[in-house]
Amino acid sequence: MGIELPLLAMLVPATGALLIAAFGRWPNLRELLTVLTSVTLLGVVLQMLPVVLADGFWETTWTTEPVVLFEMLPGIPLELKLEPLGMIYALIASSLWILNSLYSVGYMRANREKNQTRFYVCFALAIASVMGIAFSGNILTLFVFYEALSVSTYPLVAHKGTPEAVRSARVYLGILVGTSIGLLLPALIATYFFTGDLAFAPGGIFQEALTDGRLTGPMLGVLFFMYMFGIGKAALMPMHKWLPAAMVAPTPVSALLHAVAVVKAGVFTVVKVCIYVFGTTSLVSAGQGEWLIYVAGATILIASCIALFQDNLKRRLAYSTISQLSYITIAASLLSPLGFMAASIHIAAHAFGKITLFFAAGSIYTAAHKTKISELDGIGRKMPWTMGAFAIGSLSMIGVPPTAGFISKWYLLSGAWETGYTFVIVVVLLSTLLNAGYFLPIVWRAFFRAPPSHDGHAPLSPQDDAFGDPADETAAGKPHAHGHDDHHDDHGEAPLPIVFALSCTAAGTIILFFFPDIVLGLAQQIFKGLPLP
Amino acid sequence: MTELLGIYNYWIYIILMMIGFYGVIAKKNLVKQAIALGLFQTGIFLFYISMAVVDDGTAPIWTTVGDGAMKALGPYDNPLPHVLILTAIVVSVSVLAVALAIIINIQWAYGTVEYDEITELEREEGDADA
Amino acid sequence: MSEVLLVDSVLLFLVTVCAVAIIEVRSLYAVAMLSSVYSLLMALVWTNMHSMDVAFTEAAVGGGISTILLIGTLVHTRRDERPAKRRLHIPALVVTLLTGAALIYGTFDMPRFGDPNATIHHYRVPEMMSQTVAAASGREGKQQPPEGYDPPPRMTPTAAQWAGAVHAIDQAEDALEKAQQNAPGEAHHGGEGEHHEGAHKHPVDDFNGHVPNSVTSLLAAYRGFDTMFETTVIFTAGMALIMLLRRRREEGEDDFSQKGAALSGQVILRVMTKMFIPFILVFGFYVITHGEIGPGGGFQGGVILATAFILYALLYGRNALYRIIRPRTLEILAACGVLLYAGVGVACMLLGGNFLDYAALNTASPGDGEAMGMTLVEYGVGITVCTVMIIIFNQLAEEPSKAKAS
Amino acid sequence: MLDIQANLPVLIVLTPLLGGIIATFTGRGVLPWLWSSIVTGATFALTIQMMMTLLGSGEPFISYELGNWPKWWGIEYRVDLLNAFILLVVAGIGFITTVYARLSVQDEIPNDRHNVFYAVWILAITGLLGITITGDAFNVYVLLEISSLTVYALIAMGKDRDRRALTASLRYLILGSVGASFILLGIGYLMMVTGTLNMEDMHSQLLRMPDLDTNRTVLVAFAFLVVGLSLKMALYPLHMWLPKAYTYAPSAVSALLAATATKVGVYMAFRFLFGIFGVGFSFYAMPSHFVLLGMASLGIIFSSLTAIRQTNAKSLLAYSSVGQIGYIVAGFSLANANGVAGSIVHIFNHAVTKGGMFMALGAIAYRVGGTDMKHLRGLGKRMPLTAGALALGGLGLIGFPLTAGFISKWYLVSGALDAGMWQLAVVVLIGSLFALVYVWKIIEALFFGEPTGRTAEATEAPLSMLIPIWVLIGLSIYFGVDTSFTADVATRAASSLLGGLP
Repeated sequence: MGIELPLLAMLVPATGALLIAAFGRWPNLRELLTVLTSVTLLGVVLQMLPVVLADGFWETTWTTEPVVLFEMLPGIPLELKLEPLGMIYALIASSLWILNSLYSVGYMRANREKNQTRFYVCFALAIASVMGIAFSGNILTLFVFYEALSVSTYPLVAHKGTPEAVRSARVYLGILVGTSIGLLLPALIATYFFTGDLAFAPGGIFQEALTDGRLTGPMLGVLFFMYMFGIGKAALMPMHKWLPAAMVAPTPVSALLHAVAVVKAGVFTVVKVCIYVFGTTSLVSAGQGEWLIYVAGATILIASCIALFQDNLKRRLAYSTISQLSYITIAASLLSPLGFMAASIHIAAHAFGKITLFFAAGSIYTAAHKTKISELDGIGRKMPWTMGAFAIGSLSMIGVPPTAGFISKWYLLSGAWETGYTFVIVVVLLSTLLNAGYFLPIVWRAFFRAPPSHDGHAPLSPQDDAFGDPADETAAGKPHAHGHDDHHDDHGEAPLPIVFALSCTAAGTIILFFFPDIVLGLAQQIFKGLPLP
Repeated sequence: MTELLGIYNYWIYIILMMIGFYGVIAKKNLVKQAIALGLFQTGIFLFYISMAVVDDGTAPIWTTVGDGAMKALGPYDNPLPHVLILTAIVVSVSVLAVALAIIINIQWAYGTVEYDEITELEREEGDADA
Repeated sequence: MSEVLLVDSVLLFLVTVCAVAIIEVRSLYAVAMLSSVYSLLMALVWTNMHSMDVAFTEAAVGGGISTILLIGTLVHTRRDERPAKRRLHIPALVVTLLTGAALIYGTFDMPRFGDPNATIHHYRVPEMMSQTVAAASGREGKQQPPEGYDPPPRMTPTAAQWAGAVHAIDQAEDALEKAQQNAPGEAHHGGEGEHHEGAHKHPVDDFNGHVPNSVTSLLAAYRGFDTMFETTVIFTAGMALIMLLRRRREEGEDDFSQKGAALSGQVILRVMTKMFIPFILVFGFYVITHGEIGPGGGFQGGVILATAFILYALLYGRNALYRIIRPRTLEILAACGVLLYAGVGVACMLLGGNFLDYAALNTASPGDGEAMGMTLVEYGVGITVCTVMIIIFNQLAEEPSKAKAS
Repeated sequence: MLDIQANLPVLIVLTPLLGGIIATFTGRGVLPWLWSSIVTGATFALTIQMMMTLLGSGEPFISYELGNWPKWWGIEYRVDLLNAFILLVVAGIGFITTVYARLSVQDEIPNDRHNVFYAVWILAITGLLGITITGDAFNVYVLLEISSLTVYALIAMGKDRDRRALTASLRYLILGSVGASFILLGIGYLMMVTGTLNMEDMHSQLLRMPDLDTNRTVLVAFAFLVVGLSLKMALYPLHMWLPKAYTYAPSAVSALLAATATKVGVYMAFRFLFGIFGVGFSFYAMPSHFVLLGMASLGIIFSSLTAIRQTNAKSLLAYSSVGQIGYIVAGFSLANANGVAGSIVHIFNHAVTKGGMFMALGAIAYRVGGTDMKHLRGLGKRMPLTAGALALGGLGLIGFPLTAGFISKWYLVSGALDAGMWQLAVVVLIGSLFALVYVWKIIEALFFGEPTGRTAEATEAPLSMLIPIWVLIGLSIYFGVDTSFTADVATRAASSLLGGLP
């Protein structure tokens, strides 16, 4: 029973997409459907949680038959499989999707975006492919949904349809698909060519080929290289350009997709490939793959430095994302159990933190129509909730307790210590400073700088009715009364759904610090699966 | 020497073919091209027929001898290539007919059958499109 | 060296000169005439190489039809070619020379001209020729010669040798018959079926199905299927011309809107032609029917018939022709020719044979079946060729539609 | 009574032949179209039956002797897995395009000659089927000429919409006839050295030749056949005829051509290179291995680059077709199981995808009056289904996973790796990247452009067009997901072609 659930997890958003498309003519119904779908999805995913967390998962569930969708190529089916790492990813994506749908409702309406139906449909499709990625049972399946994700998010990036939106969407798709077809696909085919197998296996699938000499160490290194750069979504430099480009998209897209779904799909794939395709042993024994640590490290530092000089808020967030992603990559490339744990935890931690930040950015844009950091002086007084959440998010990015970011950094450092890569430690410390360097000033500006003189009176703040009854308000999806206001300097908080969503994620960041059990549990589950050295 | 004499016939077919081929490539007048194409094909026919020839052979037509049975009196040329070429000739004339039909249409549409002038007109048209 | 070669060399020299002229002369009318001359020379070449049917066809097609086609075209287009910038087109020359060189290179391993030992003269064809049509379809039907059945000698035996060969074949046939009784033939669709066993049995010396003109027997029987498609090609060409050239006619508009013929003034011509046409027609039918005994056949005959009509049209105008045969009738006839051909084949299938298995037409005496089938298909070819030639002629004489006149 | 099962092979060709001829009697109005649909439908059914019979019989091939003459005296029809498959594709596409054709033909062809048009149309399909099914070298030539003649005429019928159709058609006629003559010449040389016209017989005769690899006649025959075939299948750089022909032909004709004509050319290459000369000679004794691979690779790269520069969607697709032919040729020139299987699969996949896309363009032309980028702009909103079909087909061209194109790419690349030619793998992937670029030109125009002119008030294409379009596009998706049929047939056909060679 627990085995058909992955399929269900894919079908729910897919059917959701169909329904949304069908009822696109009635906005309220459409957005109600979106929210309902997301909730259902979370329900399904939670169903799977115990199965994965159960002891002896590897002996029982893992070894039992996966869900084979089709015999796509002779001998290589399209198959789904439950697996802890994927579980983390799915859990985050599905839970954040709920908040994000609420947020989207507020945002899209407040900003009077066009083609909203297309937006929601593609969004649901994207989530469906995310589920496919999370539960893919072999690399081919993963690749298939990876591509599906690129395509289904393309319309979201190009959503505005303005020339520069289309242009950056072109960059987005060009890099993502280019890398995946140009590097990832051949890597896949080569893998199949050498091993005759594409199924994920804890500890990797290359040992045999290595032992009987079909595959030599250097070749393995080349393969590893192709995989790592082929996974463009991991935004490993120099394959990172698409992420800033994608920032033209409406904020909900940037928030869920380019802080959580898409980029996490990238690093998720990286980690998954490291653990289940290359495994700890083969790469280490082949002495390959160490370079990745340095590339990732470089990416962290360079991206952070670039972020320092970005004035556009979303761009700065984008570059911070790039550096944060490389945390995960670097953790995975330690090829040590602790490293893997750090990676999987950081996937979660960063997700919550970064989505909060993006929500905040979007909320600022909605309420104040400001995109530049230099314009944010004193905005914290008008939008205390937003900027408060923003502060929490930044702390998590920097890795200050009590935020989730701290845990992952902790594991990462200990993993680095264990494996003795001082380089990693140095990088982490440096980048922490940098993070602080490009996030704190924003918070400081927002709260302690005086707002531009010409807007006088106190902001009308929506707290009073913020707790009226968010559920039906947002579910019914009516734009909030105080929601939008065309005078830019005379504005209050963003519409309620937005505020609600970002408050929740901010809260999540902190909750995740105090109760990291689930994520840790899943991470340890991965740990259990690995063959003992 | 006899060696060469033995195959020179083939060379003549090659020469004919090549004359036609040259015409097809070099001539800018469409009607000329069509005719040259015909030459080109006749060359091939000549080759086929040449391969059918047998020393001292006669036409592959048998005569009725006394008891009403058909007998070939003495050697005769190989009829198979003849048959093939009959078909091929028919095909070539059909091609010629269609070619000429298209050429006439071109004349009606462009007012000329000179390749250069047509390309000139088409270039202008292309510029008009862009 | 055979005398073929000597005459050949002279003719081919002329042909080559003619070809060069065709390429170089700029007056297209002259070119049309030259190409007609070229074809006639070619016809001589074919005759000299003993391929009467090809010669006949070449004369009819090259000398007749193509010339009419060309002139019909020149009526529409400019009369002479525009002078080229360069006398010689270098790239074309290079390509041509290379291709030619390649071809010549290829000739070096060919059997010499007229070599009786060439593979083609003793591999399959002699076997085929040593068959009588009836025998082949009837009892040789579906088996390949068993092991140790050496094909009869190549095609230059003295009469005595030949008789011996035939005798050998008869023995082989008997051997085959036994083999057939013992071992059933390998799996074939259509090939199987009782009707071949016994149904076509007839005395070995029953040669009545055989046609003396082995070209025709190949054309209409062994490779009858090719010939059917050859007819289809002609038909296709006709349809293509109708499609491309027919003036747009609205519903009900008749075809009698053509100018009178150019030659209508020529009294002598008219009288003479009036006298000739019947003879031409008779000759045409003769050629079609006689194709099995001597050179000729459906195609040549059809062309000859067509020339009669075309001549008539030239002299009395197409309206006069249309009064005899309406264009629609022509189209239908053209289709019917091919249908007749294919129909014979289908009839054979309906009677339980393979497609175009004439022997099935008359199981009592397969030979007669053969004869009948071949005559019928020859007529099919004749009808289609004749009508399509007329169609082509008519279509080339069309004026541009008013719609496209702009 | 007529024994259909026994005469199946010949009926496959006979049905459209007779149907085509009878189509001339059908007069005006809807009748010609109706009749043609029935005829092509029947043909399709027969090919399905043929495939069934073959798979059922378990024999390597089914042979049919026309006129019941022994096959090396008369003409043989010979159906093995490969050409049964190609027959299925050709007849199927023929049927679907015919069903689709009605409106666009009404739109583009003067109504007083619809009967003739459909007659010629069906005869074209007949020719293609005949080439595919026959086992006799000369019969190939005759049917090749039938299909070519008809196609020249059909292309020229684009004249009323754009006079450049005429020059395109004439150029194709000249080049095509030269190619056909080369083929005729090659067949002649072969006949001279083998003394027979039956392909199988030729093969055995050639194998009996002691000096096969050095015999200059055979060598030249091979060279000329390869050149002629390359012309017919528009292998770069002998593709000059194709783009204009596809661009200016009537929409339905472009769809039919793009889906079938070149494919049959490729099939002929299979027959001649593998069937007559044999793998050993064609790919090991001869350098064709590298020549063809080189040409194919150049074709993939350059034609894709040219496609990117096109402003007319039809000619863009036409150039992409040249590139796709490159893939197919590259596949079989690898002469290993995966490569050949890949090229067979790609014949099918590309036929389906391109057919669907050209039909979609036809529908657009029907509604908007043109297929220039400016016509396509913003159609995503006006004609969502058509545009969607076009987009999905485009993904197929790129070789996106879950589309049929991906499967072929997979096989091709694995074939290249098997042969140790990673360069080819690179070329294939670069090709897909270029495909990404030119397909995205279309997609951006469709979905993110602002409609202008007739596009602005265009409405969704009529159902009679949408259904055939989506049938093909649906197939291209379906066979990208579940490849059991195509892949199985292709691999088996490949192994039989290679005659047990690795």
